[in-house]
Amino acid sequence: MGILEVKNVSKNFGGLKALSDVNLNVRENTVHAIIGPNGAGKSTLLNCLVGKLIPDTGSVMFDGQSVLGRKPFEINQMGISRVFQTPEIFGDLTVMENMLIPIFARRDGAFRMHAIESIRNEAGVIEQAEKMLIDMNMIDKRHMHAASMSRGDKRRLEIGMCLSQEPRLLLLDEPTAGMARADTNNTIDLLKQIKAERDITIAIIEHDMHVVFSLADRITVLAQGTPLVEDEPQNIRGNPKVREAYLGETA
Amino acid sequence: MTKTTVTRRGVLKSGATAGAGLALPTIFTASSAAAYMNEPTGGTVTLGFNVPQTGPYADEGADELRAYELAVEHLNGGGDGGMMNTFSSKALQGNGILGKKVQFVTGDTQTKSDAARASAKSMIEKDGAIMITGGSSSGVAIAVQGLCQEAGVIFMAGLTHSNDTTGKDKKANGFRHFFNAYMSGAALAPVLAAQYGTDRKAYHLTADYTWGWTQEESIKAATEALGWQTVNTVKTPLAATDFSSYIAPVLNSGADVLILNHYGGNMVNSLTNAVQFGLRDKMVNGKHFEIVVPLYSRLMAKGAGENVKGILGSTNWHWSLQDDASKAFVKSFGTKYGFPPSQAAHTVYCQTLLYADACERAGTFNPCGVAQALEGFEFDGLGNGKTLYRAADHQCFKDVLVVRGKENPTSEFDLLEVVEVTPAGQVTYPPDHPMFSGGMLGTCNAGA
Amino acid sequence: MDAFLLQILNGLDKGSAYALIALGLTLIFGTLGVVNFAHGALFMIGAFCAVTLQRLFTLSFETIDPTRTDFLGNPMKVKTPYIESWFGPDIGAAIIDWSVPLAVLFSIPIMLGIGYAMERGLIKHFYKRPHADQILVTFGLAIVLQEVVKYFFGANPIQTPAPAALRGSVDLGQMIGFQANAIIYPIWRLVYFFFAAGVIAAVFAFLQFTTFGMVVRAGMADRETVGLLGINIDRRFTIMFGIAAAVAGLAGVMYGPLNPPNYHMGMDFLVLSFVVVVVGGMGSLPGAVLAGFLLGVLESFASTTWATTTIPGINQIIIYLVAIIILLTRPRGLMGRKGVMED
Amino acid sequence: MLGLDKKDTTLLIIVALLTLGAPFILNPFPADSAMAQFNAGYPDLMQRFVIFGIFAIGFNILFGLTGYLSFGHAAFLGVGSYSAVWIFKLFTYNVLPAVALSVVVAGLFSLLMGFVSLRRSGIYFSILTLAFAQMSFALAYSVLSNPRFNLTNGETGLQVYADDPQLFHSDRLPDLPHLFGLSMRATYRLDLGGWSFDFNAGYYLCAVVLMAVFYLAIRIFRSPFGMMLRAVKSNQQRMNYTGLNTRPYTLAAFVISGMYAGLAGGLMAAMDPLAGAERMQWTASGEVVLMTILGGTGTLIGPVLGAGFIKYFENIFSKINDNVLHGWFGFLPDGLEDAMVFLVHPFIGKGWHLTLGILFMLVVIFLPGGLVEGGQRLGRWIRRRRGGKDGEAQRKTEPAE
Repeated sequence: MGILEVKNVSKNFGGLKALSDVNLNVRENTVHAIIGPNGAGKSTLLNCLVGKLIPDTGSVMFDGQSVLGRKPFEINQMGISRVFQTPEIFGDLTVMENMLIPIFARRDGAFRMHAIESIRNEAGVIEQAEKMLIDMNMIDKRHMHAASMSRGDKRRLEIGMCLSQEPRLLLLDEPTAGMARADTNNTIDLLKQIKAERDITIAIIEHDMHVVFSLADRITVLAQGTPLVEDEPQNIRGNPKVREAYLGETA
Repeated sequence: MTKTTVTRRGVLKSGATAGAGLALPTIFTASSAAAYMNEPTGGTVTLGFNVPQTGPYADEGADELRAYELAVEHLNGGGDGGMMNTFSSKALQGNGILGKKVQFVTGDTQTKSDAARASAKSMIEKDGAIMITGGSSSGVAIAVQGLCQEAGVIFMAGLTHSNDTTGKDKKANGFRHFFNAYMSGAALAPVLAAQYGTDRKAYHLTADYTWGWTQEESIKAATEALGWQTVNTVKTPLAATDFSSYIAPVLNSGADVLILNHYGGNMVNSLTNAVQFGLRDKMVNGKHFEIVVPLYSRLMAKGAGENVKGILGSTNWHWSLQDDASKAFVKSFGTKYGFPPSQAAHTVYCQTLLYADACERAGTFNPCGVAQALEGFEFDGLGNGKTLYRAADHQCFKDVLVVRGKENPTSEFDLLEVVEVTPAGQVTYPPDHPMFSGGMLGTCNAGA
Repeated sequence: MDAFLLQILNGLDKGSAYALIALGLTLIFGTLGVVNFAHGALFMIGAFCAVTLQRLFTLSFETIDPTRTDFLGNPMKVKTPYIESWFGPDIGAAIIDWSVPLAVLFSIPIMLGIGYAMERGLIKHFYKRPHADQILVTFGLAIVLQEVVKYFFGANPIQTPAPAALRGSVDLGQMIGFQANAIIYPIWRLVYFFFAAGVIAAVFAFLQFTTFGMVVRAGMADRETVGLLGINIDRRFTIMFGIAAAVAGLAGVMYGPLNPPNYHMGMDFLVLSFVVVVVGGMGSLPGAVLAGFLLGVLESFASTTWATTTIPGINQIIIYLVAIIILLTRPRGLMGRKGVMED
Repeated sequence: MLGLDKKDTTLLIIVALLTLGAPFILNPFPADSAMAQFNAGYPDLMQRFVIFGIFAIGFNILFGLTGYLSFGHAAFLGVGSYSAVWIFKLFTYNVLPAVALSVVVAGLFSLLMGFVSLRRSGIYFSILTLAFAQMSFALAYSVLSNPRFNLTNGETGLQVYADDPQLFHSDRLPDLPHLFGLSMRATYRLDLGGWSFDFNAGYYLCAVVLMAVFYLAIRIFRSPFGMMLRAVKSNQQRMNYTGLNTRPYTLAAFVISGMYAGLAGGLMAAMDPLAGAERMQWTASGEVVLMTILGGTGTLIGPVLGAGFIKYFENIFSKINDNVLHGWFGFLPDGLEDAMVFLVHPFIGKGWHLTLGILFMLVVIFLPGGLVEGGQRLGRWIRRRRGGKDGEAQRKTEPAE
């Protein structure tokens, strides 16, 4: 049994088939990469997992429960956190506040009217946030405005925010897109460290093969909205179907 | 609630008003020695002129202010004295009021009741105004009248035509010189019957708020009493700027008269639209189609331009009147400002003089004394013939003018011609007339 | 049936004014991303272009006519417009009579100039500022503009009549077989409708068929990309602002004979024009036109006796009711694009 | 103190001192001097400062924190006023139940309006609120004042008549809004030399309420809830993907600000028992938007400053007429006097709108953060000058070492 099971999912936009009959099985405590050329349907699939889109057919089960028809915040509360291609953080807030919000969300649920209590009195939450900032190696930036940080720092902050919720499944949408080599390597190291230290399942969409092969336990290759193969990294490298899909070679 | 309890409450209430002043040294107490609100102590007395200076009625407000300044000048002995020379009461000396030089402060009502009350309060609380006057709408007049009653100063209403001002919202401290919707109807109806016959079908367009409704009720009752039928009454939103969709169905309704119960910008636009739609060129039921505007004002008629030609309506006063008082007023206003005064200017000028005169006759500025002097006061020589300030409801009764848009104006001010001066007797009604029922005058409040 | 047609006509006529104002408003929003609360004031200034021209034409010299007296009993000063003494009374009177149509020509350069000055002098500095700041500064400007107009022209409405030849009404009903008096419609309202249709068509044609328009449309879709191509999009947008101002101004010039202009007519239209733009969809030109006519027609129908007796007060709230219903059922208005003005 | 950090406590103390000392602060000029025209320390205007301050503080909780720009908040103010006057009419002139009902009714009304409007964001939300408010205004002005079902008394405004039941009223009580017998109009005037100061019961009630709701606003700003609201403004997408439901947060903010508006409306009626429909018009909603932006959106003190600024102009500048001007410039030679009056004339009295419009533009062009930013800049400038001197002093001492 996988923690995330996608069965026969299809999604059409008007006449365009974005996904057809996709099956995917992400096993617990693994890193599962989804790769594929542009327009293969990777982002559509991801959006179907987090509630941004609803598939036309098929089912998406997380830990035995269907996520379909649930709103993004409900799916997050089930234990799925998402990291975006361009870091989505609270730019107008400080780094510390950015970190506090997911912890409050984890503790208090989707909504709580704690309008009178002062944040200063929430010692436990502050402690957790500080610990995560230390883990992310950005405790010295705690008073900075999040928007004024570098892209690498923003990415790290976003990952930290997601981790602070102790999700069971972390979804990463091209986490190194547009990054310099050094930043990419830092991110890979960070993810490796996370994988090593935590009980967490990671699903990652990625273009950069270097990233994929340094992290993934299993890989699904998507092309034209359908999964071509799902296998271990070493088997994917030589697979002719994958080469064809990526390079357009005829068989 | 039974009727008797209501009355009892009313009695209790007036008692309470008097009692409150004694029990608590409260309402605006300036110094405990003062006998009444804002008692003038120095050599001057301050009047508060509260007129619209911004918003759509700003031009009327400006004309009111001109008249107020003229009145103050005359009271203080300046200028040619204007209507002080023709006024039947000779109490005024030209040395201010009760020997105190008249000063004034001004405020902006913005034609909003909140803003009007705010500026009236500021004149009472900050500037020590002993009397408030002015305004260009009934909503404002009623709101400020209520305030003056509470505060204990005299209110001389400016332009307010709604029956309610001296009907269900009448107050002991408030007096109205202007005529009202009932009087418009009573004055107009006979003229309409004479001009257009008694077999007419009327279609009403009415501004959808308190004044519009009372105007419609009054003119409808007056015309129906003379045999007219009312085909339809349609309410138009106050905020409407274009009346085409209300005017368009009129021709097909079988009506042969259109009555526009509109004022200000509404009147200008609805009349313009009605003329545009060619209503005045049509024959319906074998009769020439006519339009009536019950309440006219020359300033607004100017906005409607050519469209007013031949259209009947009523007005409080017009500068072309040939009595000595009107001529004196037009002369002194015209000499000072270069154009003839509007009915708004005339009204507020009269009120300032009447207030001053009442103070002189009462020998005090105490609002209760002044009110007493004004109640039942009969006079002449202020441009409307013999005039009475009725004690029962503080409404002024005088001749009402029925006017018609002039076909061949000789100047830009010469827009209306007087068709008939309806004598006061014909527009007088009993104080308990159903259109004015409800509400109580209460007792006068001197504030301190 | 005839009542129905009559209200359709009324609706289209009201809609013409709404559509013209909303068109300019959404043009400014779509190109510059600026929420312009001074747009109503531009409409008002347009109307006062006609008033000004009328005043210029009637500039007069005074002669004293001792045979008549004025209201104070002094000898009457008779005013003769210069224009009548230059061109003779007939031609002079004709020119004055036709001052509103002539004002259309007079107003175009003025409105373009005002628009250009406004954009360069003020709006330009607010592209990157929050919408709230744009609202405040343009609202401030609107107040200043209307107060300046009030200072010179007063608060009362001023008649700007249509030329005598276009002043009356025609019996449209009789032309298509109804009985007499069934559908009477003022000529100038028909003129206004066709004029509006012409202006709208011209704006669309300009955007559709000229290179300039093509670049602007591309810029509306994606400003950065067009900027990357090395095209000076800013300058073009400035010109678009001028055009939007001119469209609002033209709507105002021609509106004068329908309802006499006053200094606050812009504010009266402001809320309504924003409702029209939003119902049409922010940044959508066809949407603005469609919504303008739609709301005009609905407003006309809501004011019929039948409607007001069915639902009392419907004529007061119809516009807002429609706006609420449309926004709740169609999140981005009738023809709005995703992601515009949602932050 | 009171669960606030040092900075917030200082702010609260400053606000308390300003409001309590307002009768002195706002009347800096002797009563019969020419400058007395600029005195604002009379009861009505002081009440207005504070009431609109409350309104703007509440509006800022919605707009400043969540970024949702409502053009309909005047409707809640109006509803609050109507509720209060109905209490006066039916039960008692005591202001406590009246104001309490205002808050409750405005809260319910804003819950309804917010529930629908918050389904959209951005300008679509603004237009929805505007549409609701304009509908409320139209209904209050005419439809709901028809003789058969008169809820609002239309143009004239809802007021207390002598034949209203007033079940719990008694002879001993003042015939005006009061707090357990203390009339809201009760004023004590202190004459000190040429100066005179008014201490008004109604004003001090409003001032106490202002301090309470200002304190509440600080608490909200510093709470996790306040942080969530700022997060909504910053990035709704991230909120959703962090497991937070933004709708209840924005709705709560909307209702809180609606209740603040209702409170302001109730107090307004308590100071002056009349409720007019034009309080609900969109221009009134626009006014609170302007107050907030002018003062400084998202700052605690800004909205109060903005409210004071606009109300001061409305009430003081509109009352300056040519007569007053001649008084001021009377010391000049005649020609010059007339010239000065001529120059200033367009901006005062009936021209106060013009002045206000120009000031809006100037503030927003040069002080994007509103008056608060102006204050901060001034503060920095002073500090820099002082710091500069210190620096100079240091440099001077250095060579000596």
